[in-house]
Amino acid sequence: MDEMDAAQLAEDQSTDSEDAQLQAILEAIVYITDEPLTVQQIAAAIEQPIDKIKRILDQLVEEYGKPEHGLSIREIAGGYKMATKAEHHEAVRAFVKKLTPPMKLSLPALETLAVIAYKQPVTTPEIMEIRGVQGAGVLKTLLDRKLIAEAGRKDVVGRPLTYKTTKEFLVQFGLKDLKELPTLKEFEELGRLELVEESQPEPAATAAAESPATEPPGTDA
Amino acid sequence: MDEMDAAQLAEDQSTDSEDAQLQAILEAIVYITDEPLTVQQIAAAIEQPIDKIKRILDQLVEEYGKPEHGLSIREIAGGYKMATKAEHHEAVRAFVKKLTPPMKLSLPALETLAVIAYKQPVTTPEIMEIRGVQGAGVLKTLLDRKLIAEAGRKDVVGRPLTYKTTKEFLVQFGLKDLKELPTLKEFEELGRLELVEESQPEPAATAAAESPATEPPGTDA
Amino acid sequence: MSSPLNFHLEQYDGPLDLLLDLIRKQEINIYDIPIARITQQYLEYMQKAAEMDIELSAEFVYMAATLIHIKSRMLLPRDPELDKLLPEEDPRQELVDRLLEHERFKSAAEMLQQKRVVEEAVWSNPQIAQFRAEDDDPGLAVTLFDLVKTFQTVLERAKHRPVYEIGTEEVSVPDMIRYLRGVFEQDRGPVSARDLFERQRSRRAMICLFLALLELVKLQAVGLTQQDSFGEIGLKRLKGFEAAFAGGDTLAAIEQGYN
Repeated sequence: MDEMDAAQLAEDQSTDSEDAQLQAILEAIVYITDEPLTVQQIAAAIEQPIDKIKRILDQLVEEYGKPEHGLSIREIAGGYKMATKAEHHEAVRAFVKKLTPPMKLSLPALETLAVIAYKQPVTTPEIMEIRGVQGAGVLKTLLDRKLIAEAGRKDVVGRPLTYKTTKEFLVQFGLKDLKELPTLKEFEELGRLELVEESQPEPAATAAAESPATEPPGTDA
Repeated sequence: MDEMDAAQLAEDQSTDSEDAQLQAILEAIVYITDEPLTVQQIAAAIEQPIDKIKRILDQLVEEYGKPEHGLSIREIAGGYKMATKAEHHEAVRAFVKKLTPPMKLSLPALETLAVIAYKQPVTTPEIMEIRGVQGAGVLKTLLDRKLIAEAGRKDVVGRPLTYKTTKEFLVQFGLKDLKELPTLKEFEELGRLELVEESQPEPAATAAAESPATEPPGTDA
Repeated sequence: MSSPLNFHLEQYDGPLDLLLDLIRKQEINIYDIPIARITQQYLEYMQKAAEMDIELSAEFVYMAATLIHIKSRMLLPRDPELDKLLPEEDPRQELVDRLLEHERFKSAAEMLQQKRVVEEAVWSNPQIAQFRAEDDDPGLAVTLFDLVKTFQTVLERAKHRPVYEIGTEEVSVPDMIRYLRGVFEQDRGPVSARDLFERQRSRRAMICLFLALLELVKLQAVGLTQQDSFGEIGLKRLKGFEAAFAGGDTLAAIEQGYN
């Protein structure tokens, strides 16, 4: 009995220390990489079973989620990425040296991006139809920033180009995948609720169109 | 007695959560800076007493010293700095090596590839003529990556070799066939629409792609 | 005046934006739009914009026509018997659907903006550079769009390339020798002499190129070829090419000669 326990204990300990070792390596890997890496990529590169990697990465995500951590490991664009937590932005900003200028997008650009995100692959005329304005506008800006990409031609008259969102889009907007976006129906319900509940004459949707885009906190440093 | 304990406990808890908050901020700060930061620098920036900062930083150093962490916070040159632990360097390096890099091309290589894609089959002198630069060194890079291939000789003086894009080229750019390549007209259309839509200039995201390549004399190979 | 937009004239991204704003500001039930009132307000906006010299795009005019059309259809009496057989769709229905669709995407855009605000407060500090081999070329991550854009840039550059401009750049004969050396290291030739000269950006560069060519011909590093009289002159690498550049002496000597 005692012997069995001891053996079990020894095995547990060796598994534990192996896990700790693997966790340390995964932490280091997530720390150094610039692009979110998928579990598959990591598992293949360090030759470990996918489910084991997934389990330990999830442990890391949970651990860093605790309030005593100022860093977080997040699932973004189908992979894992380390970054500072948004709630500490004021303290952190003072120390950010290589400040990449924040990506400023106008409301028309965001609208176009939203249409592409929800309707992809989508053609220029389809985008114009929804937005109600001529000019696919801002497509070039979105392409330049690699938020969207060409997605082949559509098999209709004129064979127009279609567009889709990219991995960079997911990264820039902190999305795990496209499924994480609320459905369009949810927006509709939101609109209806506002119509019923809101007593002020300005629902949120129109308010945003009037006021210049709110200054995001990351611009003045 | 009970009351005192409760008061003590409440105080402890509030200190604990304050400490956790401060620890999180310090973790984020140490992570984000590349130069080792001194306790004085940090204390001044976030307006906290030096000895408190020092105590919590030491806790962080100890915490990250545990074997389950692949990162460490170390005191270097009178300051604190986060880095990967030396014992995992081999594993991390091996990992980075195995990462399949996304298709990346230098600007000269991209220019040459663009000319070949749109003008194929095309000779070296023709490519140089269009690009306005000497040097066909990047052809080798493109050939090595199997993005282009030789396409027979042209029936002019010297019978120069011509080049064309390959199947791998189509795969890399997600094209079904060459007819899917956006035409220059479509591209210009985008630019034109852009002018109508977006009146305020936005900072370019991919500066590298826009800056002109170096002109002769000198080769870009 | 009945328009809620009297006091300040706002800029709208399109007619749908303007309509939505009119409807939402007045808490109008979007499923039962008082089309006459809205049409009047819409036209007032257009009028005001014209007075203030604000240019409205063609879609605003088209939408005005649509509104007027809907309004007139609603005024026309319908045959009650026909309605029983073939109930007509509310003339406003299509517009309402478009407005709702547009509004959904406006909300989606707002949601995206909120997500950006959060991401802008988050920083990452990847250290991968320390683990990459030094000879790895970081290069550009390339998309199809980059390819078109690059080609466009190359063509633009070719268009604007000044051929006979007198540059202020200080090109020297040794510079041109180095330039030619680069050319013939890539390509044994023949290279068109005319092409080489046309590529130069200044008179000075052309003269230096000419002198550099003479030097190389003298050293038997490069030879001149001509297929027929008055034909194109070609430049070709000769056997003496390697020898001419073997030591640094040749260049140094020429450099001295021209100083």
